Amino acid sequence: MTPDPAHGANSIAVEGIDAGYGLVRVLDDVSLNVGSGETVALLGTNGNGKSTLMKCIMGWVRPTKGRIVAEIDGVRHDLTKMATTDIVDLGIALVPEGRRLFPRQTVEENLLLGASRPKARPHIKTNLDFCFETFPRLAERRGQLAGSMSGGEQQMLALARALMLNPRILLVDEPSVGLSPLLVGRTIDAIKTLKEHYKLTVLMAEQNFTQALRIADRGYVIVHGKIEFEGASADELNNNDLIRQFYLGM
Amino acid sequence: MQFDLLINAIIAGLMLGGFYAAVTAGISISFGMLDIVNIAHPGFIVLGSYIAYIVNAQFGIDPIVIAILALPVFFALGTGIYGIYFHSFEKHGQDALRGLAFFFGLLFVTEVLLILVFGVDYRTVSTAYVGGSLKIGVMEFPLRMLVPALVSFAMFAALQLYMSRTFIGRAVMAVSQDPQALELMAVDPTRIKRIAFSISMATCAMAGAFLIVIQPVLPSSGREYIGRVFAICVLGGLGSLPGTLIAALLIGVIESIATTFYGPSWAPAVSFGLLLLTLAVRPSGLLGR
Amino acid sequence: QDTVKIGFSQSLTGFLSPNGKQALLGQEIWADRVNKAGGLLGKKVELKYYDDKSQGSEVPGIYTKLIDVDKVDLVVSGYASNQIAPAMPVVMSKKKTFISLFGLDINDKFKYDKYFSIIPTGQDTKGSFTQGWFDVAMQQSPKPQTIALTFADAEFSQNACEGARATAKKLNLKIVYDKAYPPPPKTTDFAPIVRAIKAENPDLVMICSYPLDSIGLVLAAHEVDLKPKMMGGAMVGLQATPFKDKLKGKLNGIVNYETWVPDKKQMYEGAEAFYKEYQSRAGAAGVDPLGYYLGGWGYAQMQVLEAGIKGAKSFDDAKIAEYLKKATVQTVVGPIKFGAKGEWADSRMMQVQYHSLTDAANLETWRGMSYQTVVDPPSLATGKLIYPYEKAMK
Amino acid sequence: MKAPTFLLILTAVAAALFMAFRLVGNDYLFFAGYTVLQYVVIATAWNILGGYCGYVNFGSAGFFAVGVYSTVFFHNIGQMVDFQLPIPVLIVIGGIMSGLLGLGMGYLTLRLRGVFFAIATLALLVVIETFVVNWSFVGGSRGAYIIPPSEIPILGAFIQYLFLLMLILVVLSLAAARTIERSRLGIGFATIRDDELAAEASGVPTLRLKLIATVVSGALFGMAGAPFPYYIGYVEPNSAFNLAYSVNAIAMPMIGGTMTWVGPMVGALLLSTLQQVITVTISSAANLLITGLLLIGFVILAPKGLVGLWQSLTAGRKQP
Amino acid sequence: MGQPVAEEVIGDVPLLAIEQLGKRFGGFVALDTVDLKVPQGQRLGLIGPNGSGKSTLVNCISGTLQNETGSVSFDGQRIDGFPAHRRARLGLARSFQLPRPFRTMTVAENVRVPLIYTVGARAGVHLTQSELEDRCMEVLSLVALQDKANKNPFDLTQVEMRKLELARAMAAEPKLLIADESMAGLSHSEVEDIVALLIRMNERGVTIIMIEHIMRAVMAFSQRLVVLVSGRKIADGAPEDVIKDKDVVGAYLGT
Ligand SMILES: Nc1ncnc2c1ncn2[C@@H]1O[C@H](COP(=O)(O)OP(=O)(O)OP(=O)(O)O)[C@@H](O)[C@H]1O
Ligand SMILES: Nc1ncnc2c1ncn2[C@@H]1O[C@H](COP(=O)(O)OP(=O)(O)OP(=O)(O)O)[C@@H](O)[C@H]1O
Ligand SMILES: CC(C)C[C@H](N)C(=O)O
Ligand SMILES: [Mg+2]
Ligand SMILES: [Mg+2]
Repeated sequence: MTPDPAHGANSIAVEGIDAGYGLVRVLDDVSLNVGSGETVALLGTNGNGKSTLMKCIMGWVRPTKGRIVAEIDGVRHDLTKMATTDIVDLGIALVPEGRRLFPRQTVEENLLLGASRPKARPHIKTNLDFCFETFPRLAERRGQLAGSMSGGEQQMLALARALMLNPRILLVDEPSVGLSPLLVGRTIDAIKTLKEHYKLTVLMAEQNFTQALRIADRGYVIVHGKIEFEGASADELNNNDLIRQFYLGM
Repeated sequence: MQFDLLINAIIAGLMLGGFYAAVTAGISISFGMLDIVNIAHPGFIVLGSYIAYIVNAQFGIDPIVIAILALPVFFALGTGIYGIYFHSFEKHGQDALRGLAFFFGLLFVTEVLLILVFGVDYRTVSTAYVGGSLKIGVMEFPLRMLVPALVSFAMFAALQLYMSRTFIGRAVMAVSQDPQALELMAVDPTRIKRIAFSISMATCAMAGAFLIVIQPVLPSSGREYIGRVFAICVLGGLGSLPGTLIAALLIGVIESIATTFYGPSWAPAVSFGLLLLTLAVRPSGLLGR
Repeated sequence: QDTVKIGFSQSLTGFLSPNGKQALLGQEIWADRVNKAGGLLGKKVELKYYDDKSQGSEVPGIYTKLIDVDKVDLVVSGYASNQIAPAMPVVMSKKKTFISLFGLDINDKFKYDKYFSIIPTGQDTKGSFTQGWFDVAMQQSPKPQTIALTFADAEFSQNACEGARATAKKLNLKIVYDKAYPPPPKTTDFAPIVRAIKAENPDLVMICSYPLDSIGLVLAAHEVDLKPKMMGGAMVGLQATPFKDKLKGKLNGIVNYETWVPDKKQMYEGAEAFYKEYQSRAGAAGVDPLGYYLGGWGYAQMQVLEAGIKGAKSFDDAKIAEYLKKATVQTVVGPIKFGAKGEWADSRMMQVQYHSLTDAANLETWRGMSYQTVVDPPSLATGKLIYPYEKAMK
Repeated sequence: MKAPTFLLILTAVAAALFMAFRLVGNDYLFFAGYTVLQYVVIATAWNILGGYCGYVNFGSAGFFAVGVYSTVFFHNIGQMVDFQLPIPVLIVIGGIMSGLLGLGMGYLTLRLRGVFFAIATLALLVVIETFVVNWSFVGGSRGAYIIPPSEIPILGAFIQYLFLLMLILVVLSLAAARTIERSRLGIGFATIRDDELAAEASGVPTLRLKLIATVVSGALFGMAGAPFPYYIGYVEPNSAFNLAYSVNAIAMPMIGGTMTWVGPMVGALLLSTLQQVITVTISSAANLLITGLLLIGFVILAPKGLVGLWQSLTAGRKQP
Repeated sequence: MGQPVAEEVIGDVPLLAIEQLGKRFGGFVALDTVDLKVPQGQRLGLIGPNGSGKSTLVNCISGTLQNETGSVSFDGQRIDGFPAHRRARLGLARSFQLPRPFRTMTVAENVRVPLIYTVGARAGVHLTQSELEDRCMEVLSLVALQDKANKNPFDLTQVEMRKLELARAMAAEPKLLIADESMAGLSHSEVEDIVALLIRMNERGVTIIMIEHIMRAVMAFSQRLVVLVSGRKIADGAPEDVIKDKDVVGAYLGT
């Protein structure tokens, strides 16, 4: 079952933003873009600003400079001043850092909450079926409280919940956090499956660059709030010295 | 004979519990689901009683019908109060203690307004079912208790359906756990809280009507319910309507049995002792998640 | 100075306020009348009162303020026991004459020689609330054998029940149920209590209750079909018009204490005029429309003070007290003569039975005697008891 | 200022106050003053647990009442053996009783956080009240008469004696609150209010400190309650377990400010004086209305209480 | 790089000995029979993927959480079951991964808490007010926060907040200091400062366990490296060897 096909391009462009918390500036003139149908990796170790960038796109953190533009089904929207709920309503979904599930709600309730977006409501059944098909574990545990599930299961749930929104663009913030190496691989694979099924545009923040690059078309490396490197392909990133330096401390 | 007594004690307890449940329903939403310590809730229940009284006295309409007609009024009142609460407290980060003081103040103000408008006398309503009672075998159902209890059960069923089957309802249950994450579901958490708080206030119209059907009401009647209402809510488990209902029925039945067989004097200690015990053993309450 | 100030606290808010405000209206009507007639010993009367919020803890401060700051010349009490007792130490230390309103047996502990009690309980304060009730009950046949006692956990009802218990024992009635209950809103549903009583199948049911529980118990008795041979006793609240209006036909058969009724025999001097005025002002004051329970008594309380002043020809507390100890004062609720401890020399507590009420009952009904018979004391009786209870229920 | 100096100054102020009151020579001042002072002690007591440690006690009236009823109990015993303990001794006993209750409550409920703790204290209040209502030795629901002597040697009117005792209690409790606040104990309390986990990791024995707080706070409540039977002359559960104590105990520190010993005192002086004044000027529901509006107004407009308002006014505008 | 110290080399009683430690959350096994002995004076690096149980291990050692199985011994004494504050007094200090300052206190007061309740509570120690002040400023200057002594924690930047977190742990004059990701978000030079600081403390005899994702810092600091994956210890030894370990590369660095 394929949900309704994308009617036009879905892309995001971040144009020279500065952002931070209080007096602390975290992002410094960051620009990046994610083309329609692409999977782009945003690489960087802890605290370099990946999540902050995600929050800027979602309207949780307001950039002090620059702007963020998204194209949804071929229509351009300036996200810079929009409310988070409106951004989500356009069809941009975020799987946030720390998953942010509703721990005292069941798996199914969490999923249905994902479908709160008005445009997703007509597709609840097909989306739910697809989620359960892709993550059979969730089907087994649909009545369990989300907070009592293991990290891997929670990550699946977070992904599935985002898909219940029926998004055009999916942002994923560190899907590998808290997962065993095996699960990391599986989760990354799942993102790929979902992307293909829903014809999504994906921006994925990751520390685990080896895993990330398995599915990324290309990527950016962010260091201390600056885009230090832009790799036009996974290979280009794989063989970069800068990355070896940051990741392995050599 | 003893058996009759027991059966009827349980029935009376269930009906009493139904009433307690109605009184607690709103708290279960505002305090249990939204983390808003609305200590003024019983005060608004009394306001509901007075509205039932005044309309009943003027037009002779049944108090419960009046309550249903008054639902939008209380809903709107809730929207207004939440607006003040939100702008004064919630927006600047949670401060439960100050919110508590705010609602304390509100409780007094409501009480005084009732005194100023209606005077200090006891108020009552007249309805067909006060005094009558339904008998099935040895079982007796005083209509004065039965009607409120049944309407209360219906109200709970409706609330529970709303909370579990609608998008807004589900969001209400989740909002206190992570309001920001709700935004990621395209849901405005403030709007959800406003709606939920307004619903919780709307229950005051119903509970108020029940209260005045069951007994005469004074402007200060609400105060005495504060303890019981929060006790039931916590006993049932925060945020769980079924839990609240069960706890209310449990307290009702325990009080009724204690009253029938051991003398009523100790009934309050029994129910609040039970609460203390529950908190010591299972701090999340009976059906707490 | 050409005014005389009379000070008191009154429950104008809180749970006692329905009665407190009613008494206040009586007191104010008295002051107006006196002033219209030129005042007391040539001085205009000024009432100085504060709201005690039905809380005893406010009372000591209020009376010291009245005496020390407002320099009132005389004090009287507000309504009722719980506000009278806390005033006593202050009043005693200032050596003021104190005329109290509806306090039950207060001076038993204080033994104050300038205390005068306005409540028709007589010397046996606790017993007289229910003595007449037992008297009529024991005259009936078949003679009752067993009794159930139920009472609110509160000072008045405990005391009244203590009196009833003693009387019951004296009469060799078997006590089959004897339990207190916490007054509302701590108790919401009275059916379990009534059912437990019914299970004991008593001949008599003696209830010592406060307004809310009175209502709750009467309704529950009907719902549960409790039909002893006689029921009632010391139920506070049934005397108030709003409650009568609430219960209507469900009052039928109940025998309960009463302090004044608009019977010909009790139309004492000034009564008619007073109640007329009271009733014309009740609406504006937002109190009981008839004022039979406390309006008249608040007025009478002040009449006693008035008599004291006039009798002593002075505003001096000691002289007033001296005079009141000996005098018989005529009031709108009848002649009052004080005995030991400042209580009445003789009880004039009545027992009244309600009957023939239908849902059509309204203010006009309550205004008269058609629905109630004074069954005790014999001197005030207006008819015979309908016995057993069930016969009067229709 | 060192603690002894502070105590000295406070005592001097108290003594001056007392003498000034005597000069005016009107008993009402003492009656009204007693109530105000009683609330200063109550607000201070609440603040030790609520303001310093962040544990909200809803059941203040219960602790107060235990002090009240401990006096009634010993008074009644005294009636039997014909020997009355002097009131200062009764105050100490009341303090011990309520302190013990605090200890018990602490053990039972201190593992509960936030609102659960608050609800538990409320439940405890009801349980104690039911117990008292059913305990006929202390009068049960019917109440007990404690007839105070009207005169006392040297001082004259008995109320002056009660006032003086309460004044001493105020001095002691303020000194205690201030000492705690500035001592290592106070720092420990503050860490509990801020972050219990971090406090433990920094070596703060949180459970023990919380127990100390419940005991000290409870004892002060009890001491405030112990002379009450002599003040009112007739005690019944409704006046001893009055909701007003629980409400004012929270409202006064909230209005004054919960972070320092000054806040509860200022809040109590202000609110309680206002309540006294209103009672004797506008004899109506206005009292409640004003308490209510003040509470609402203050929590909205002066979130840190009067003390906080004062501090931010004197400190000038901080940088954004 | 310091010389590798393998466990077998240790003769004396280790300062910290963890045996068969287990901890679950509901059904989720966060720590699965972990063994670890840390000799006096060692600088130990602890790494592992997110969620591998590092913080949980710290919590179990410091008493913030109680372990369910196994034992924790410190300085020759079984300490599991001890409340956290007792462990702190024995000389076990930790910083929190997410800074948890005391919100209503100044920076200096924050540091004073462990001075009073840990150092001051040890037998035979009595700190006068001025000693307290001196030590407090001393600790603050170690992390270069002396100028912010009278600021509220909320006026600090994230980086300064982390330094405060570390200062508070150091103030307790611990025998063992556990620094849980104290450097996330710090700049290069700041990371170097902190590493140097930790090494200095170590030279004064403090045993240190450092949890870190920044490999540069880990390599510069550690004498020994332990890797935790899914609640299990998968490698333990000299840092150079450990990072070459196949399992480690696979699990942590990703392949
Ligand atoms: N709410 C906040 N307030 C203040 N500072 C913050 C806040 N959130 C993040 N920071 C700081 O901003 C910087 C960048 O954080 P961010 O979360 O964007 O990094 P990240 O690359 O996503 O790292 P991680 O791998 O830890 O998720 C860090 O120094 C962090 O401490
Ligand atoms: N209180 C808790 N309740 C339930 N699960 C918990 C709790 N604390 C930790 N966990 C879970 O235990 C696992 C280990 O967590 P821990 O914090 O120890 O990881 P970590 O190795 O420190 O990771 P990170 O590098 O992200 O700090 C995680 O899956 C976490 O979700
Ligand atoms: C009924 C009255 C005579 C007694 C009054 N209710 C009291 O509390 O004393
Ligand atoms: Mg991140
Ligand atoms: Mg960690």
